[in-house]
Formats: sequence, C-alpha cells, structure tokens
Amino acid sequence: MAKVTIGKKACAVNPLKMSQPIGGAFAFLGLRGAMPLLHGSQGCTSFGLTLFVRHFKEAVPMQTTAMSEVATVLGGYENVEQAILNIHKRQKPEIIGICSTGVTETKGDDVDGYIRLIREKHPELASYPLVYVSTPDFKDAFQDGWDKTVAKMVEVLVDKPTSTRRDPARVNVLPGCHLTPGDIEELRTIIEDFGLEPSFLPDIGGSLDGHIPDEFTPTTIGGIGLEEIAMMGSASWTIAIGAQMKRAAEAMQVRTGVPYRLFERLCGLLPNDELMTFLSEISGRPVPAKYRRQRGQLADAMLDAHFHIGGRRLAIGAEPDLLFDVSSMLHEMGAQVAVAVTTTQSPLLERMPCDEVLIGDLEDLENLAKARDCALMMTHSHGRQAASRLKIPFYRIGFPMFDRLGAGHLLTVGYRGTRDLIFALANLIIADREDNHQPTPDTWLDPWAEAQQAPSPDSAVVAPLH
Amino acid sequence: MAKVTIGKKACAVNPLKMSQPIGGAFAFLGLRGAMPLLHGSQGCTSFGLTLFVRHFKEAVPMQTTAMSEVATVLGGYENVEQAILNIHKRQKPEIIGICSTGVTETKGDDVDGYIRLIREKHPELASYPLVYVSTPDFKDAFQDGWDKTVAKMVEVLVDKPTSTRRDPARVNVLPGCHLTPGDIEELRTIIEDFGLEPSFLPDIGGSLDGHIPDEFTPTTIGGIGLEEIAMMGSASWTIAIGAQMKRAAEAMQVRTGVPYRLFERLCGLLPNDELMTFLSEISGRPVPAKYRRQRGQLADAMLDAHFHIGGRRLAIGAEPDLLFDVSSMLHEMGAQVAVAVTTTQSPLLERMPCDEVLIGDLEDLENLAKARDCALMMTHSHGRQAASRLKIPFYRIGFPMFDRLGAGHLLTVGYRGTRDLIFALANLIIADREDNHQPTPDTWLDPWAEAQQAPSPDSAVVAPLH
Amino acid sequence: MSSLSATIQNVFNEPGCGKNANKSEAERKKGCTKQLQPGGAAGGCAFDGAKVALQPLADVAHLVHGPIACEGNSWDNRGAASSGSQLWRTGFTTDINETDVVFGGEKRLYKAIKEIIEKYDPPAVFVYQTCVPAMTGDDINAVCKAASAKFGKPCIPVNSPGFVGPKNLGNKLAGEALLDHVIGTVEPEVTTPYDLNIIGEYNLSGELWQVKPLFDELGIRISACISGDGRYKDVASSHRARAAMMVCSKAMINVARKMEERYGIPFFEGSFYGIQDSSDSLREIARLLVERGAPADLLDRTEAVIAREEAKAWAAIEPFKQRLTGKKVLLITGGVKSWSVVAALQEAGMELVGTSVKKSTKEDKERIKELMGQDAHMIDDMAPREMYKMLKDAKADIMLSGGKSQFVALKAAMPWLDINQERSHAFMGYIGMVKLVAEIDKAIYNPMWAQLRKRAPWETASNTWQAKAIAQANAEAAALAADPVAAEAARRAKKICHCKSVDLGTIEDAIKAHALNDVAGVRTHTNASGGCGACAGRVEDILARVSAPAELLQAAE
Amino acid sequence: MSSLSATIQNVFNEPGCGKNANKSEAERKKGCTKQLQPGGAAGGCAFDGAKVALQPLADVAHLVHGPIACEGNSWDNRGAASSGSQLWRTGFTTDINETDVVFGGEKRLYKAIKEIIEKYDPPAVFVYQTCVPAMTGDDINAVCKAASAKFGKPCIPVNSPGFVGPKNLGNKLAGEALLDHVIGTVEPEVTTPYDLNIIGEYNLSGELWQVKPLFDELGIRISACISGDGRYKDVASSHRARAAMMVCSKAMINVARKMEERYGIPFFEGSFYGIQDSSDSLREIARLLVERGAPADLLDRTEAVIAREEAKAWAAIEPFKQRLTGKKVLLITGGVKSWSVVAALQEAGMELVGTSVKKSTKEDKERIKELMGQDAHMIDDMAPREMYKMLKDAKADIMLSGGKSQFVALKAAMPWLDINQERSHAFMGYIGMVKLVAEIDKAIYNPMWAQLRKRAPWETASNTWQAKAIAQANAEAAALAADPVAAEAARRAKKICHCKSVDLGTIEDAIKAHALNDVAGVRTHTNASGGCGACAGRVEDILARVSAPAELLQAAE
Repeated sequence: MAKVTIGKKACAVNPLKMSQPIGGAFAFLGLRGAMPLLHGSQGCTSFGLTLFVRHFKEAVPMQTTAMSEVATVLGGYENVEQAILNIHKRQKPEIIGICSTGVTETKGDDVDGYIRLIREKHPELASYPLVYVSTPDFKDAFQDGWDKTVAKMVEVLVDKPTSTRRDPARVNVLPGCHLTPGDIEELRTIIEDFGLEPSFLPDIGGSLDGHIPDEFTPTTIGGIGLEEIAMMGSASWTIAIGAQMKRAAEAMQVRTGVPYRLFERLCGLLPNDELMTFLSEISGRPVPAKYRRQRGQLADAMLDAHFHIGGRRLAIGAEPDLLFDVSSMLHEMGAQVAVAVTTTQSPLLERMPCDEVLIGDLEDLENLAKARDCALMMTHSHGRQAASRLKIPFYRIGFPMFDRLGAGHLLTVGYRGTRDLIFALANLIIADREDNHQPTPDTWLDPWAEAQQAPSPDSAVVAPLH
Repeated sequence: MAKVTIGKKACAVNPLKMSQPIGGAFAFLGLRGAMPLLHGSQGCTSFGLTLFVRHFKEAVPMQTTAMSEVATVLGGYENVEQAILNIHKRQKPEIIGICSTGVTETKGDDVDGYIRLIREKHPELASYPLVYVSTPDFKDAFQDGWDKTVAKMVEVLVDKPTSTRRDPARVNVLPGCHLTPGDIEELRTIIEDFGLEPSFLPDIGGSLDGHIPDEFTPTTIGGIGLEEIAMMGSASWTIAIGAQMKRAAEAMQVRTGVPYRLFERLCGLLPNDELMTFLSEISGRPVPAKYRRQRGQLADAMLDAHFHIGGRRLAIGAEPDLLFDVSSMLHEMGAQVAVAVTTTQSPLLERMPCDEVLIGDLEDLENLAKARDCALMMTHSHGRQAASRLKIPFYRIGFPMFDRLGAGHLLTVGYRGTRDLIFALANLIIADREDNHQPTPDTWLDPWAEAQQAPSPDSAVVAPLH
Repeated sequence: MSSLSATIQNVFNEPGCGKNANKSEAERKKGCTKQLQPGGAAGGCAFDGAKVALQPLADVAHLVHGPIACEGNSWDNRGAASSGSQLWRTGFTTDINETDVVFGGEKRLYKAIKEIIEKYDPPAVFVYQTCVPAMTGDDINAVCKAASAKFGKPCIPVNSPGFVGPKNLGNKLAGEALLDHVIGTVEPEVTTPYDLNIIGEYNLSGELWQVKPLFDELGIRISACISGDGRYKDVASSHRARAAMMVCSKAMINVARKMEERYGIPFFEGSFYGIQDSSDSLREIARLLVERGAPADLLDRTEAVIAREEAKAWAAIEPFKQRLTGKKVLLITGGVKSWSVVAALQEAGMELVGTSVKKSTKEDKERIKELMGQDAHMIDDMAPREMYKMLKDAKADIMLSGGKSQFVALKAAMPWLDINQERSHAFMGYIGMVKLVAEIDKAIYNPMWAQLRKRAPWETASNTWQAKAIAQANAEAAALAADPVAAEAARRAKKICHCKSVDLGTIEDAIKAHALNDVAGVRTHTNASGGCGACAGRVEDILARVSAPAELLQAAE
Repeated sequence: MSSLSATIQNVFNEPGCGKNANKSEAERKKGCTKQLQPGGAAGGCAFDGAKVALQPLADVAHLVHGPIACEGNSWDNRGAASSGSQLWRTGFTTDINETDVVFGGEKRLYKAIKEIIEKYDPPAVFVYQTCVPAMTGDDINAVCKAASAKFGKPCIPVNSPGFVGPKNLGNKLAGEALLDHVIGTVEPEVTTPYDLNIIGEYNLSGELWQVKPLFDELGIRISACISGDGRYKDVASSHRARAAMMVCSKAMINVARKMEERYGIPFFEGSFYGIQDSSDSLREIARLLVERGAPADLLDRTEAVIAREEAKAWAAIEPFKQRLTGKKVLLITGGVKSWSVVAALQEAGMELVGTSVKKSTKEDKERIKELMGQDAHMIDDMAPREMYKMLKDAKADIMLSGGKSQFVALKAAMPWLDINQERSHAFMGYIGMVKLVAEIDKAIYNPMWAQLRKRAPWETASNTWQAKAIAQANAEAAALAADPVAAEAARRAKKICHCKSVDLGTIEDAIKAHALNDVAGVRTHTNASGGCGACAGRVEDILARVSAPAELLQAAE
C-alpha cells in the first residue's frame, strides 16, 4: 500500500498537471460533428487548443465564449448565448459541448440555467444537443474533466431503453483519457474479433487518429455519432477502462440498466488475460488464435526484457490511471517504481505499486529521481528538461507529447501494445548502458560504495511471491 | 539511374555482407518441423546459429556435417550420410534442408549424388524430404542463399497440379528474406482481410515470432507444413515480395502454371496502393475500411514527417531488396540517399534512388557518410560503431540486430509499417537536432560556409516532378 | 479607476501606433481592446501576450499567479533560444485552489516568490496576474512590493489578466511592466557609443544570432534585446543605450516610444526579414548611432558590410533561380512579412500569386503593390475550403504561412513552409533569406507531393475528396452565377468586421444611405471597425469603391 | 608433416593438460581433436577458438583470411572490454571470391595486410587461416613473413582453420602463434619484482577491472594479460614477468607452461570466481612473486587485503541471507564454476540442488562433493525436456547457466542468470561475487515469474504445455516402471560418449565381457572416450559401479 502525499509547496514548478476544462473538451473531441466550447476568456481555449494541435498535429475545433473583464463581472449569459448562436449558425455542429473555466466558476455562472433560457428564447435550439459540464480550473485535473464529461454525456445523450431486450452483440466501451487513438483502434479490433460490436464513448480513435479527412469541416471529423450514443442503452455490457470511468459506467447502469465491467488496466499480461476471458465469456466465442500467439509473444518479450528492466529504479509522472497502468506493468516486470508523481486524487493511489505517491509537479519528479538515483524517467513531453538535466533516458507517456511525431499511434493496451512498450523501454535502457555505462578500469575503484547502491534486499517494493 | 560500383579493396573492413549458406538455412527455418543442415566444418554452423539466436533471442535448430580436415580432403559422403541418419533418428524432423559451404564446395562434393546414394542405401529415407542447395560462401551473399533455397523448395516440394482447377481463395506468398516475422504477420492479416487464404513459403512469421512454444522440440516450431507446400500448385496467384523472389516465383509458374505478381517493394504509399489494388482485384472485394484509414494515417504521417526527413542526407547499408525498399520510400519523402552500400548484385541496383550504389562494406559506408556529411545511418547492428564514431543517429535495419530487443517484430511493410518507420526515423532526427544541433550564438559565425552545405539545387537526386 | 485600467488606457493612447492615428480622440479612449466575438474568436488572451513578450528574458523566474490552466496548459512551448540560463523555460505557477479563490491567494503568491528565490535565486521574479485572482482581488502589485522589500530582489508585477483583451494588448502591458518596474533601475557598468537596444525581437530559433555577427563585426553592442536571449540586468540598464531598433511587429511600440520620451533614445522601426530590409535596418542603426555620437566611419563600414553581404546572398540565391523560376508562391502571413520577403523570392525567380493583407497596414499594401503590381492578389481572411480552391485556382506551387493554416495546405497535399513563430528554421538576415529560398526549393521539389496527390486505389477520378471539394465549390459558384439575387446576397454576406460581425452589405447600405466618406462614419452607423480596428483598411477600400461612384452617380443624374 | 600438423601434435602432447595425463603415449599421439559427430555436434571450430583467444588483444588488427562466412557472420560479437584502442572490434577479412579459390588468395592476403597497415597502422596484424584457403594451399606463414619484412610491422600467422578441430584446440593453436611469433620479441622498457602475467583471461564485461584495483593497491603490476584488454607490446615483452596466473579455463595452458619452460616464469592455475578462490589466487600470486624476489612484506600486505575484502564481501552478502535462505539453485556450467561460486551462494543461505559436471575434471567433482556432500546431484548432459522436469522435480528457484540453456529455463518460466561468457554482468573478485548474489536475488524476486506461470485464459489446468510436458514425462516414466524390460533398455540407451555415440549398455557389456578395469580398455573395446575424452570420468564411474560388483559377484559365485 502506497502512502499518498500531497505536495505542500506554494509554488508548483514545472507543472505535470493540466486543467480539467480541456480534459472535458478532449472528451467532446471524440464525438462526431462536435464543437467543444470553453466558457471563459479566450486564452483558456487557445492554450488548450494549442496543446491538442501540437500533440495530435491536426487542426482541432474548439471555441470560446470570449469572456471580457466586464462580461465576467456582469455574468456570462450573453456570451454563452451568442457563442451558441454563432457556432450553431456557422459551424453547424451536431452537438456543442460546453465546459466552464476558472473565471466563470469564480463568478458562479449558472450555465445550466443559461442553457434553459437560451432554449426558451430560441426555439430552434429547443432540442439542440448542448451538454454542459462544470469544470473549474482551480479544482481537479485533466483526467477529472474527462471523466465528468463522459458521465454527463451518458446522462444527457443516452436514451433510456424502451424495452428490456438487449442486443447481445453490442458492447459499450468507456475509455479513459489515457488511451490514445491507437489504443482505441486496437481495442476496437480486439472486440470485433470476438464478433462483438463496440460503441466507444468518446471515440477519439475515429476522430484524432491523424488520417486525411474527406472534406474540410470546422467540427470534429469522425468520432461517435449522437444516434449511436442514444442507442447505447440497448447494449448487453459496458466495458469501462481506467478507474476514472467508473463514474460514467455507473451513470450508464443507473440510466439504462446495462451492467458494466471495469478494467482498471489494460497494459500487462494478466489484465489482458482478464479482458480476453471476459470477451470470450460475453461473446461465447473462443479467444482467436491471433491473441493466443500475441500472448506468447508478450510472455517472450517479458522474458527477453526482464534482464534489462528488472531491478531498475524508475521515476514516473502521469495522471492516476496512466500511472497505475504503466507502473503496475513495470513493477510486475521487476522494475522498482522509485518515484511516482501524479496530478489528482484517485482511489487507485493507495494501490500504486510503490512506497509513496506524490500529488506534485515535475520539479518533485526531477528532485526525487535524482535523490533516488533513478535510471529512467517516464512522463509527458514536459519532462524533457528534467531528464536531460539528470542525463537519464526519457520515455514519453501521456499528454501532451508535442516534441515527437506519432503521439496518437502510441500503443500501451493489449498484448501487442504491452509487448511494444516493453521492447521500447528495454531498448532505451540498453542504449543508455551502451552509451553511458560501459565498464572502465575505474568502474570498481571503490566497489563497496557501489555494492551499497545495489537494490536493497529490504525493499518493501519487491516482495517475495513464493 | 544509379551507377553501380564494385569495391576494389583487397580487404573488406567491417563486413556488411553475411554468407549465403546461412541465408539458405534461414529459409529452412520457415518450414514446420525442419532441421537446417550446413555441409561444412562445425564453425560454419555455429557462427550462423549464434547470429540467429542473438537476432531472434530464441533457440534455433541448425546442424552441421562437422567436416574434419581429413573428411574434407576425402569428400564428405560419410559425413552427410551420418548427419542425415543421426538427425533423422534423433530430432525426427519433417524435413532436412541442406546447404553447402565454402569448404565442401572447394572440394566439389556432389551432394545431390550423395543424397541419391543415401536414399538407395537407406530405404527408410527413400522418400524422406531432403532438400539440397548449393551455396558456396565465396560467392554471393545472404539474400542469394535465401532466394536459391526458396526456388529449390518450390522445385522439390510443390506437387505438380493434377487438375487445371485452381482455388480462387488460395494465394501463395513468396517473401524475401528482408521481411521480419512481424512483416509476415502483417501481410497475412492484410491478405486474410480480403477473404483470401495465403500460404507463405517460407513462413518465418509462424516460426520465429518469439512466442512461447507449446512443447520442447528440437526442430523448428511453426512455419509452413510440407502438405501445405505440396498444395501450392492449386493456388490462383503467387505474390512474390522483393526482386530476389522472382526466381522462386518463376519456378512456381513453370512447375504449376500459377501466375505471379512481383512486388519489388512494400514500404511506402504507392507500393501498398498497388498491393491493395491487386488484392482487391483477385479477391473481388473492396479494400476494407481499416486500410482506407491506414492509408490516410500514412499520408498524414508523411506530411508530419517530411519537414524532418526532407532534404536529409542518409547513408544506408543493406542487402539489395531491403536497400531498394527503404531507400525508395525515403527518397519519396524527400530525403537524399547520399550513400548506398549493398552486398551483392541485383537487377535493382541500377534503379536505386541515388547517384551511386557501392557493393562494399561498412568501412565504405562510414567513410562515405562522413565525406558526404550524412545526418543518419541505417544498416544492421554492426553499423553501431560507425554511427557512434560519426556521432550521427543510427537506425537498425536488416539482419542481424543483436543489440536491441524485438528484431522479429519490426515492421516496414503495409501502410501501418511504413507509417511507424517514418515516425521512428523522424523522431530520431528530431531528437538528434534537440540534443546536438540547437542554435547557439556561434551557429552563424561563418554563415556562407553553411550556405554552401545547403542541399545543392543541382542534385540529380531531387528531380522536379512538375 | 484601478491601476490596471489606467495602464490599459495609457496603452490605448499610444501615439506611436499606426492604427490609433486613424482614430478620433474619443475613439481612442474607447481603446483598441478587440471586442471578441463569443463562439467566433481565436488567438491568445492578454496574459498570453504578456508572457510571450517577456518570457524570452532568460535568467528571470516567470511566475504565473492563477489556476493551473494558465501555466500548466502552456509552459515551455516557445521556440526562443537562450545562450545561457534556461530558467525562463521553467514553469512556475501558484496553481491556486478553491481555498485560494474563496479566501484570496496573496499569501500563497508571497510564499511562492519566497520558494523561488530560495531555490533558484534568479535576478528577478516576474509575477503574472491572471483572470481568477484579478476577480477575487489579489493585489499582485502589493505582494510584489512587499516581496521585493523582504527578499531584496526585484519582483515585477505584470498586470495582464487574460480577460482584459487579446494577445497584442498583453504584449503592450508587458512593455508597461518593464517601463514601470525594470528599465532604468540599474546603471550599466560600461557604456559605448555603439550601444543599441533591440525591442520586440524574441530570438525564435536563435535567429538573432544570424545578424549578431554583423553587429559584432561593426562593433555595435546590443545593450539589451527585449526580450530575446535577454538578461534582467541588461534590460534594467538599457536606458543608457544610444539608439533602438523596434522590430516591426509593433508588439512593444510603447516601450520604444517611451524610452525615447524618457531617456532620449531614438528608435526606428525595422526588420531583418528580407535582404533589402536587413540592409535598411543596418543603415538606420548606423545612422542613429552616428547621430548620437558614434564615429562617422561607422556609416562607411556599415555600407561595406551591406555590400558584401548582399553580394553573397544574391550569389547564394543565384543557383536556385533555374529551379525556382516561374514557381508560384502564396504568402499567408501578417504585417511586414507580407512584402519584406517578396524581393528575395522574386530574385530567385518566383512569382507571388497572392499575399494576405488581413493584418496589413495601408503602407504594407502600398509596398505590396509596388512589388507585385496593381493586380497583386491581396487576400483577406478565408475559410479553409476557399483557401484550398484558391490554391488550386492560382496554381500555386507552395504556400508560406503560419502554423494555423498549415493543416489546410498539407491536407490538400500542397507544399507548405512555416514562416511564423513556430518554425524551426531561422530566416533572419542575409543568410536567413537564403535559407528561406533553399527551404522553399526543398519543399517544392520534395517528390512526396506527387505521391500524395495520387488517388487511393478505391477512389475514382470523381470521388476523390479534392474533386468533391472543388465540385462543391464550382456548383456553388455556378448556382450563384445562375441566380443573380443569390449571388448578390452572397457577395453582400461577406464578413468585413470580424470583431463586430458586420457584413459588406450592411456597410455598403450605410455608406449609401448616409453618404459616408470615412471610417469613423461607418463605425458610427454600423459598428464596423469598432473592435480591433484591423478592418479599417477594408472599410476604406469599400468607401473608395462605393461612395465615390455614388457621388459620381449623383453628379451624373 | 605440415607445420600446422606439427603444431597440433605439439598441442596434443601438452603435459600440463589434466586430460592428457590420463592417456597413454600412443593415445596422446592420436590427439585430443574431438571427433565430432555429423548431425550431432555443437560449438565453434578451431578458427573460432583461436579468434576468441586472441581477439581481446585490443590494439592489433585481426585479419581473417577466408570467405565471408568466417568473419562476416561473426565479427564484433564478444563482450570483452578495452580501456583504450577499439581496433580489435574492427572486422577485417579478405572475403575471398571464386577466383581466389581457383587461383589462390595469397596475393589478396598480402594486399589486404598492406591496406590495413596503410589505413590503420596497428602495432601488428594477426592473420587467421581458415578452411578454404587452407584447402587451396594459401601459405599464410609465407605471406606474413614477406609482409613483415616489407612493411616492417609484425604480421602474425594464426594457423587454425576450422576443420582441424573444435574451439578449445583453436584456443591452444592461438597460444602457439603467440609463443612462436610474439612472446619474447620485444624487451620491456621497465621491469619490477611485481610483474605478473595473466593468461587465459578475456576481460569479459570488464571484470578484470573488478580485481585490478587490488593488484594496484598491492603494487602488483600486470605485465600482460593474455588477452583481455591486452596490448601487443605488453604481450611481446611478457617473457620478463616474474610469475603468471593461468586462469582456470585451461584454454591457454600451453602458453603458461612453455613460458615457464622457456623463460622460467612459474605459474599457477587460479580463478577469481568465488570469494575463496579470489583469496587463494591473491595468496598464490604473492607467494610466487616473493619466491621470485619480491619483498616478503607482500605476503602480509596481501593477507591484510584479503581479510578486509572477505569481511566486506561477507558483510555485503549478509543482508541477502534472510531473503535467499533455502532458495534452491541449479548450476549448469563448466569446469571450476561448477563449484567455485558455490561457497558464496551457500553463505547467502542458498542450497545447491544440482550442478553440471559435463566438463568437470575428477578434482572438480571432488570439490563438489566436499561442498555439497556425497549426495550432490551431478548432472551430465540433458535434453531440454528432461531439464525442465529436473527443474520442477528439484523445485529449483533459479538456474545459473550459460546462454545455451537460457531459452529452456526462460520458456519454462524459471528465473535464470547467465554466468557464462555472454553475460553483461561482471562477477569476478569479491565485489563480483556480491553482485552475483544480488543478481540472483533480483532474478528470484522478480514478480514476473508468478504471472508467467499462470495459465492463459484458454488453458485448463490440464492442457497447459507445462502440464503436458510433465504428464508426458510421467507417462513415460510410468510406462518404464510398468515394463522392466523397456526400463532397462532405456537405462542402457543413455549416451555416455557423445563424440563416438556410445551408450551405457554397450560399455557395461564390454566391461563385463572383457573384465575391463580402466578407461583405456573401455576405449579399445567400445571406442568410448576416443573423442574429446570428456566422458572419461563417466566411464570411470561406470567402471567403479560395474566391474567391482562383477568381480564381487564372481567371487561370490
């Protein structure tokens, strides 16, 4: 059981965290024909927009209510109304998703009330899909914005089922925000290979996978359509991925009675065994040969890689679900998660496979990684400065990844995704050893100092299993 | 049209080339229950074996006729006989594949004659599958050994069709030795997604993909079975991949009448368009949506990456088919293939997308890369020393790749494989720029010297297209 | 009136601003805060603008007082280069929480400054105000004052919360912070007659270093660059420079003008984009320095350097001529770049088929006409689909623009080159212009485009998306052609003022109805040009076209 | 008799070889060239052995004269470490072609030497003969002689073509090349009474550097290490050393013995694997050096170092005790390692459940019994499936072995640690042994194993492959148990001599039929032990078991 520590600094240095409104906006990007709208000053949107554009290397739709100082003081009704009208008229999205920000939450704008008023005042918007989520910047983090937004989507967009009959082939999937478009595509293929028909809410795999679109459109391209969301109540199961999605899965169950199965992790051997077992059970089909082979390949990759990964001290900074997923997998490969830094509370924190989890920033990650002599750093692109100062290899996980290409295609789920991640990390470590840790005549000049640094046999982390 | 130069040095330094008998043995590793047998001294086998073991990180079956000095002088009949008998008795393979080596070719052993004698002398071996290929070390290279062996397999193991009826769903695939197990798996999936049933000869995807085997077996695990090979004459088409496979494809056509289509490359946008078109035509099915998306993703990856890859001078060392494939793709992305070194003759050499191709070694690759100021080196693992001396990024392609994990899963074929390769290369270049080429106050102290180094507008390589 | 409001008002009064010159006293007071249109705005806020302007100051700590969004979503995202300290790339924020919102965040801010000084010991801490603490009333001036006194270290309040306006206002508020709290607070250790300030240059991709060797050669010393590769002490003592160059962006014109006012440092607006501009700027620098007392031989030495560098640059461009002659370039950028790079491109044989004038001044447009002829295709704002059609119609070979339009060009399989802030290439000075030509050559001749323009196997000639887009545009055009009423409606629906969302028809009607003949009149009657003022030029064009003929018409009747 | 044959004969006569000691004069002449079994052999050839032995000489060029296979398939594949020149990692080969095969390759070889000297200027070129040019009659001795004369640079012929025998013969032929052409050819610049040669140590993973600091502390100077991190000049002048340590591998015993013969350099066989061995070796070095004239205080100083290092090593191992006590280790390796590391493992609380004796001498086995008791499980060669069953039956927690058996262990989800040549860890000296214990701890406690041993979702308890393998083995055992005839047949079918493929039954029958009582007799009658001689120990065991009771039986009858 990990001790959860909350950073006590007045000044966050090199933030790990991003704000929850853009986590909410991100969720809307996984709907077809959507326009996310942040209710705040224009900077709130432009910073978020820039993050997404640099991460996905795509044009990304996102709008702002463009609150001025005066509007902020007077209340944002007019801005919300005008924004919705303008967007509805110009970009003609199928849905507008609205997230509040720090400015408008400080004032206390009643956006749900505004929307009611707007619908009354403009009959053409009476039943126009508008989903609002309260996501103040000064609370919680990116992941929270996503999970609240998906839960709200379920509550607002999913029809209550009219009959109790369920379609046995249909499965809802509620993916956490730590999954990439590549992950979503992989899961889609896996689920379809069992003869099931998945609906992903949201479906960033369809919208942000970096394909060339068929037309110029000012809203999202791809993603799940509203009619498909409406029908999710007729599915036989909901699969939720990441502890953050429990809220949305429960909302779905309450609203439609569709039972859910939560997979806290999909990186690693056993979590995917569980997924395969579950899919096999609900589909009544055996696990396809492809995945049997892939399991063998993963096991083999673990064996090949454990010589390199085993015993390494790692420093990982990520949002709770991603941190739990990746660090659990690496812990299971014998690595020591010596430093774990995250952004926000989660029921997972106490179950992290390490002694301590810190809700903190990248300065903490850097200082702890240095103090604990870590051999590898994993976090989002902003960790680049820290890793370079510490002269240790750096593996980018999570959002944003703005300084490398292909962020949308990174894979961590499934046997195959786990295999590729393990190879990538082992190869980083091998390269680092070759480049920076070749033995020299001086390596053992003071051998007993080095012996002290050997993995402590008293470490509570590496507990005997048999 | 590239000028083909043959190195004139008496001493090869840091060889790029590997010998053709182990290329032949490699082909046998793609058959189920096979035992490759090198007719030579035991070192011939043990060096090859070590190469494969270190590349695939797997136990690999391979045997030797263990020629002693005396046996070499007297002729190897007894050793061949004893080896076959021993292997047949102990490992009980379904097939023994025999390749000659320099020693036994120098003496001039008539192995085909030996085999006839052995079959006569040992009735239990009368129809036992024994395939022999002549592969002297002092001629040709790895790739040649593979292609000769596959052609021989076709001649010996494929039944002549008894009827003219063909199975429209069955497709033979003859992959070059530059494809990895991961490439083979990708192609299998692609072809199956068109409703076709491919037979890969050889099928290293089934045997060397690094899965955990179901049992301990002293022969190959997985790979194509003899009964499947025998039936290849009833397929409707043969797909040959890499110019090296023309020989085998023609052998197949001569023996069985099955027409073939040669794909010289499968890395890049247009080559895969051609593959898709062909599969769509022969299957009568439209291109699956999955590949339509993947094509868009590749096009998008090319756009994202061309800023980084375009204009870069590259040094590539590889066997002819792999060199042609990868360098063509990179040339099409705007890179300059400034140095191309290969191992052996091929009709492709003159068509390489560069000014000159040298049949040479890694010393040549290193010296030319230095002289021509290349920004990236691509070759097999043995290039590591050269790249490190030149302080330029290094990307491993081809065989062997002994200093990193996951060699068997590297992907270069298909839209997806091309996409991942492009991202990997662009990211290497980006990382190198960040680490080693940040602007400083001194960067432009002598600007006009730098201007001279700008991509020459007179380069014959980058010809205008419109 | 709060001190922030006063500062903003102060900025609005900027006499150095070309746009202001077009306004009446009353209008000027209304300010140039772009009244953004909800649901139709893009671009950064004032905080963003202030941070962008000051962050390249490399050795100071930039502390953002606000919720995580302001710094967490945006830090370390600029391509400025520093030759030394990298502290500017460290993200500092108070990351205020709910408690701070309710009870105020001043204490946290004070502690944050203390932590930074203890851990990083920077020469100064810049504190950026953001919307939420501005609303809750956190007084960053007071906190900074207290902290400066307590820690003996300058703490500079930058009062530019996002909601006060757009990015360009933020640039100027950043300048005010420097003027109020930094510039003139330290005396330089040495001064020379060759001391120059450069204002509004951020050293993106290190491009200042493309020019600096020429300064070094001429003995010209950069006292302070505000703010690229800048150092606190240099900026604080920059009031003793002899002259200043204000880089054309106008982002910090208030700094240049007030330094002239306060310290008598003459300045000129110049640019190092383009060969001619580089030479002009060098000449102007030499002239100002000599006027302020530098030895007169500087002028000749400068001319010699200019002659040599120009010759080398033209020689380096020469070999590209054969390959680039006749290549058509579409230039979508702002301000001076819409014409300053044109000469070099033309010298390399290229033809400009269009240039954007969305952010251009009247003078900019004159220069364009001068360079490209009266028929110069000047482009206002355009939608992606229109841009695509335009690219095709104009048969452009390459588009040069900022990152914003890159995806349109790339998705249309058009060569594209970033010439705005996010670019990784440095294009300043003589060598920079050669580099630009070389990069254009590289982009145009990349064999990739031919492939990307080919159809996918499943597409027929008529179902490519490009074909569909063109067909749709053509169909719309045909429909309009067939229906003059609809065509006229479409023409009149064209948006002229984006801030106030005023269309062409409304303006034309107002001009005719009220016989208007100036922008102010149009503004009064339609609200057009009542926002950022950027459309004043367009309104003038309309006035020229509509009102004149109307008078003629009346005369003729 | 060619000079190569003479050299080989010479090596066969090696009196320092323990195996030879067991042979008659005539047998010795037959040589120890392992008569390899076609279709049943593994391991490298004589060329491989020669290259392995010499390649760690870091500053010389190693040129392989032969077709591409010999060097192209094998270069830069060793983990030896050099503290300076990396030339040894450069692959040089004549890569002979068909023309060379037909017309001879001597000219190409000569040119190759020339090219190397011109381009790389090494202190010497080592030329390795391979099978094909040996067959076609290329005389590398002559070429080397001519080249040495012409270029004034030692060119050393290493006459060890692959087909003359196995790897270990090649090691010795490499030694002969050094004895014939290198050692004693240069006089050292300085000598001290503390000069030591180390022979047969390759500095894999740099592990010599785990011990060297102790030498440095004691003032002991390594004159030459043959060949790890070696330099040509050091080896050439190594004949002036005072003493030598021959590392137990026996690979170069001929070098040690002949240097003693020729230059009076006493040597001992020692090892730095294991704490006790390290101490013994240090002691022996000190003793030999003092005997040869070094000041006697070296002995005391050495004892002090030993005491300190042992104490530190045991202290460092102590904390692992709690975690490793009762852990069962299976040790599959060769020679001294089969017992030299045992003490440290036992000190850390581990239990040895088996050790391989395939390559062990009689003395090795005695040491094993001493350490592990009379019931020590000594393992000969075993098939992978048997090994798996053995691992399971013995309930071993980890297997230590060379790379060859790694895949068996790993695929069976057994912790495994490489303690042979390919390992990336350095395990020499005191610190090395602690590292070994730490690595064992790391491997055993890796949580991965628990996962890998779990069933895949589609497997039931009975259809896992492990279960199937065990079931099959058990079924076979049961079948044998139920059928005494078959069981006896199986017992008798066990291969004793792998070279000559002689099974247990044949040997037992021969012993009984001819009342044999020594290995030579068994060899005469069955050919067993007529190859590499490694099975002599096994034959002795059989003799002890079969012949004695047979006599007793006869006596009893």
